[in-house]
Amino acid sequence: MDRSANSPPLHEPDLALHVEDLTVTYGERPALWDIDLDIPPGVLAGIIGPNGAGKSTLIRAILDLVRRSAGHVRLFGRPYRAQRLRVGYVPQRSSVDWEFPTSALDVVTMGLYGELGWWRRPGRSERDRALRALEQVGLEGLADRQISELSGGQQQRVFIARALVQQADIYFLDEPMAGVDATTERAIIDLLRDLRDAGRTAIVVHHDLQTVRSYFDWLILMNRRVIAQGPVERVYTADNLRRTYGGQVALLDTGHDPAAL
Amino acid sequence: MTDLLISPAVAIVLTGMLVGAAGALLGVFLVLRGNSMLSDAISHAILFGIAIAWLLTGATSGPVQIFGAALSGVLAVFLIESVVRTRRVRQDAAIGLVFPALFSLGVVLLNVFARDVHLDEHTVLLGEIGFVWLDQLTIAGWVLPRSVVTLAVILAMDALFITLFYKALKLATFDPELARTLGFMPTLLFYGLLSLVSGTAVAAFDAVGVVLFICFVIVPPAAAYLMTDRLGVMLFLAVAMATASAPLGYISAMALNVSIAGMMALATGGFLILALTFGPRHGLLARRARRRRLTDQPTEGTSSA
Amino acid sequence: MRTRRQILPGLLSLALFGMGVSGAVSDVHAEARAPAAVVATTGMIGDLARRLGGECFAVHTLMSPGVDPHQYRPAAQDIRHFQRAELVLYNGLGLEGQLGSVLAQLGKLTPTLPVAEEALAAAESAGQDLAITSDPHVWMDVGLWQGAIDAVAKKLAQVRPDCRETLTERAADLTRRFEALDQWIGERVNSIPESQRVLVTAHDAFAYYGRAYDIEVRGIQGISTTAEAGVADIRETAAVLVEREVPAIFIESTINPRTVEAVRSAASSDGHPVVLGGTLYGDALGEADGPAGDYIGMMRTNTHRIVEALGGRLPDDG
Amino acid sequence: MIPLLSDPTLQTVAIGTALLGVMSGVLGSFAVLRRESLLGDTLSHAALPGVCLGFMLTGARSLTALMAGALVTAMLAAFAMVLLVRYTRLKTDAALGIALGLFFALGVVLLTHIQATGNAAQAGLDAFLFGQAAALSRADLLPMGSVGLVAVGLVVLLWKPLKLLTFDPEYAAAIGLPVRALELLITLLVALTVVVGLQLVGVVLMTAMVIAPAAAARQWCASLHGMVIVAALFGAASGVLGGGLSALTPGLSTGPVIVLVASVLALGSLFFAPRRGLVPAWWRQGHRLSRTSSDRVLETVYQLACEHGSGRYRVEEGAVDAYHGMTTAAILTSLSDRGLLEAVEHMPDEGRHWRLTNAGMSYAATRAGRPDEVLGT
Repeated sequence: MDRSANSPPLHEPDLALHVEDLTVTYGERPALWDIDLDIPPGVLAGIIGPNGAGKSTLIRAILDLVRRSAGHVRLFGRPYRAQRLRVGYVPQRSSVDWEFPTSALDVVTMGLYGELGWWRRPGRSERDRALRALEQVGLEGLADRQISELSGGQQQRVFIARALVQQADIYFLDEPMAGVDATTERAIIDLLRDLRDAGRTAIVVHHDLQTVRSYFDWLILMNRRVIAQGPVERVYTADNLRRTYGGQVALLDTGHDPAAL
Repeated sequence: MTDLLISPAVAIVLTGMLVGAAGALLGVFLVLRGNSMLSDAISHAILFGIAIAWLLTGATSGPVQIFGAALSGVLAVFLIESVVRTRRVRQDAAIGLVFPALFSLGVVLLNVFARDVHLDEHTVLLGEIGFVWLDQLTIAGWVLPRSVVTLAVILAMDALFITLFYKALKLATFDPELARTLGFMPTLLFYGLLSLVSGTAVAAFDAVGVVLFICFVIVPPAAAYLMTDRLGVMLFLAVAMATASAPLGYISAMALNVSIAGMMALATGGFLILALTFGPRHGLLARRARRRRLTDQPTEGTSSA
Repeated sequence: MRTRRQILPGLLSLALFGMGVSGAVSDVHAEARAPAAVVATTGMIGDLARRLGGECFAVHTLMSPGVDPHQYRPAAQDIRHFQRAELVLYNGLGLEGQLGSVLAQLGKLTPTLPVAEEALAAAESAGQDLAITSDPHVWMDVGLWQGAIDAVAKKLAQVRPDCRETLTERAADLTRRFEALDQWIGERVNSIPESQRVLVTAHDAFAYYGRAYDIEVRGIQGISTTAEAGVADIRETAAVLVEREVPAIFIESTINPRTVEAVRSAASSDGHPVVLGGTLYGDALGEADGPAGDYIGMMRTNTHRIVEALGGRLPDDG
Repeated sequence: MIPLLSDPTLQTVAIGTALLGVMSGVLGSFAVLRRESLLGDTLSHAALPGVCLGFMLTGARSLTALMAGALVTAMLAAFAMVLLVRYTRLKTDAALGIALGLFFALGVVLLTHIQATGNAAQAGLDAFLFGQAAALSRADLLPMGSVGLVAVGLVVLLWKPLKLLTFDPEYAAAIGLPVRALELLITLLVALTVVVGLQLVGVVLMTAMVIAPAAAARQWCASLHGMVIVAALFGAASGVLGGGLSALTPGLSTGPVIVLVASVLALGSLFFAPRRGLVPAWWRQGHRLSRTSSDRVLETVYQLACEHGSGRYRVEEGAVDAYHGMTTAAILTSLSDRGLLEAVEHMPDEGRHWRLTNAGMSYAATRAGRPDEVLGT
């Protein structure tokens, strides 16, 4: 939470997210290679690609959860460290132990811990903001429910409420629609559309190709490198899909991939 | 016996309650993080610290040995974490690799260098709650058992750490990745917690021995985990059960004329069995009652994940 | 939400405080003439105190027969004995581990006496050169242990001045019997042929015995029983047995006999049959009613078994 | 001095610990893969009350009574652990800790009860838990061998169900395998191994023998049967090597030396196992470095420039490293010495950047068979 005034100079400030030459390696092979992304503010963007394409790795690299081998990331012109409070993160539902002794409202309040810093305790105003976020996702009735008693869809909406409570400007969601019932999926996409209409930016790792065209207005097709990015109607083409999902993608046109010994 | 401020019985029970409170307080986070077996690992790594401390300073007991023992606990945790970080071995296997190696290294070092010196865990750590009242020290005119003083300080430190970092600990235990994105440092917190566990462990070994400490760190938190869904209440219940086990253990030990520490540990087991059967939501009876209710009205069932 | 179960333990602990405190207070005003309570850690010290104190003292020994001092864990009632004790006699020199150093501090509140250290101090003041000083098994040398008689008698007299005469009388009598025992052991061990006068046991408890009665002593593993023997220790000890043609090897009452058995089979399989010379009492007395029930009995039984197994002569008066 | 190899003590110890190594390697593999590696630790501690009960019932220190008692309470502890995991939300580590702590506490209570009753035959009762590997006798080999045969035999007999159970318990249950019975069988066999091994090598060694060989084997093999065989070999090797080492100089207690050998084997495998080892990875990098010519690296920079449509495109060193799977700093500097590349700053990146010089561009273009194409500056 370093709000240091002397943060580095602005770089592409008009873009919600600017990624340049981003490379991340796991062991001996690059998981992400030479990623360049420019996402304008106020769009609902989807990231699609086959398993192992590095979709989650891309988000976690942007949020400094994974070490970058090369390249840099700018959110509204500043590195992530300086924009922490303007970024909402919704991890995969399977990344936590839902038997942890806490209530739905408590989990949502955790979204404000960044703002509160190390020492300050969440008070009345934080509780109200958390309750309002729960209302936004339609779960105000389950505020005191132990999280292990929530259904998969309800748990996912609690995670989203936890990001919403921050009133961030840009949201990263890692497969929010995975394993949720149809009603929850529709509720989530309505929420994301409201965010976009309010000028916020949402970047969603998605896997279900049928719903891509109707859900997103901006799209990134990737398979360890970016195949195509831009408005959905321009990039969501059979050729791009074939190049994205057509098996191993050569990192460079030199024809061979030396790292794959 | 001359004019002791606290009678031996009270000194023993008080020491048990202090160890119980400190152990259970930290134990809640260890159990929730799935690290409860670290308490056993630390207890075995101690011998390595004792051997090294003796080799360096020649002391067979005293503060330098206590410090060496606490340091070896932290060393064990660090080695376990580094083995886990290679992502080639899971944490439970890493624990089982590191502490036997450290213990064996300690035994070999003692055997080779300290063959004729009387040095093992017993010479460094008293480890018998029955004798804590023998070891007195005077502070501002008050004659107090040394273990009560050290453990009170340790409990205060543990409690301060927990209350100060309550929010960060809760988030870092529940969702470490989100904690990192919000600017907290989960790994640093984790090492802070485990250094305290290591220090508490050594003080507890000196006062009550290994067995009671491991039971206090794991059993009351586990029992509390079965009785509540709120972290705050879980902490309170764990500490309450741990501190209650001390007097219960003392009374039953006196009645049966057996090890006091042993009975205190079994008392925590008693609370666990109570929690298992009568726990409000997760106890067996409650679970069976809920299942019966479900079969009566099949339509309105809450789907608990 | 404090459920009913939480209130219950709270009440219990309050009740305990009352009982614990009152328990200690009532004992102090016990009738002076009743035997003074004395606590002794090891059986050997308990026997010494009992023989000196007679009816003036009620002696409680913590470590019952067969209990290894290094592995001793007190039961609850032992604590009560400690509380009531007007004198605590312990061995010292690390035999009781950290408890020993704690008892040393107890001296401020209750009279305590490190008997082994007193025995060594007495010997030093009498001009004896003490080769071994860090080994706690001082009772293995009757001559040295005898040195502690006067120190213990004096300490007991401080607690019960009215028993002073019987104490000095019994001290003198015991000293004579120890001298006779010391002499008897010396002669008997001396009758073992020089070459095979080697006493092999599980751990180094018999160093003083070896020095006092001129018999070579070898322990398979170090002083503290938690140390573990290595294959080299086994082989090397077996080699000594074969080389010196030592006929027997001995098990100790408080130690797991496996290592001794391993040495015996190693030596036998190497062409030199070695026999198990029976159980010796190193760190604890034997059964109360058995031959090694008291200190003198223990030393006689040990010597009897050593001399017989190693080929010495045992006149019928033994 | 009796020549080392034909020395009966060493032979007995080597055979005994090798047998134990095989058993704990085989069963340890299942324990490690089922994330119950610390089962050995828990069952070793849980044996103490059984030892005491065995002694109290028979009044004497007969080996069979003590071992039977140890097996019973070890199994009870394992059973309690399985129940805790299945019927409550406690996870395996907490269940293991509870079983370990409470059963050991019961053991201490019983021990002090026996001590208080002053029965002289109790000598060295809890030394039963701190075995002496060096004190293995020929008489121990037969029972160990037979128990080992039974345990390993059962594992071989039930290989496929056990394999399925370890990798995918849900599917195993789905196709009707008696999952609960199999789980208990595995735990029983581990308990049997622990109890047999316990009084020979002690608590800590048993914990290590269940984990180290299996963890080491895991780094060498992908298949379960490969892992089990290698684990058995590692277990046996630790026993023989440990015994041998401790025979060299006095004072080296055999049990701990065996643990240290097993731990070194595990640590060594972590670093040197061909597929997953860390050192072979570095070696592959080195090998790649020697085979990768500087021209290849220049070509990478050139291609990246083409992709980004400008000859002046600044490539970050980290990207080149990532592409070639090794550190290319040396090659890049040699290329800049030859005037083909130049080091440049590229704010706001932190890493060093390189750019083609004109000479470098034409050299790379000709090599790429497109001599005339000169990229825009």
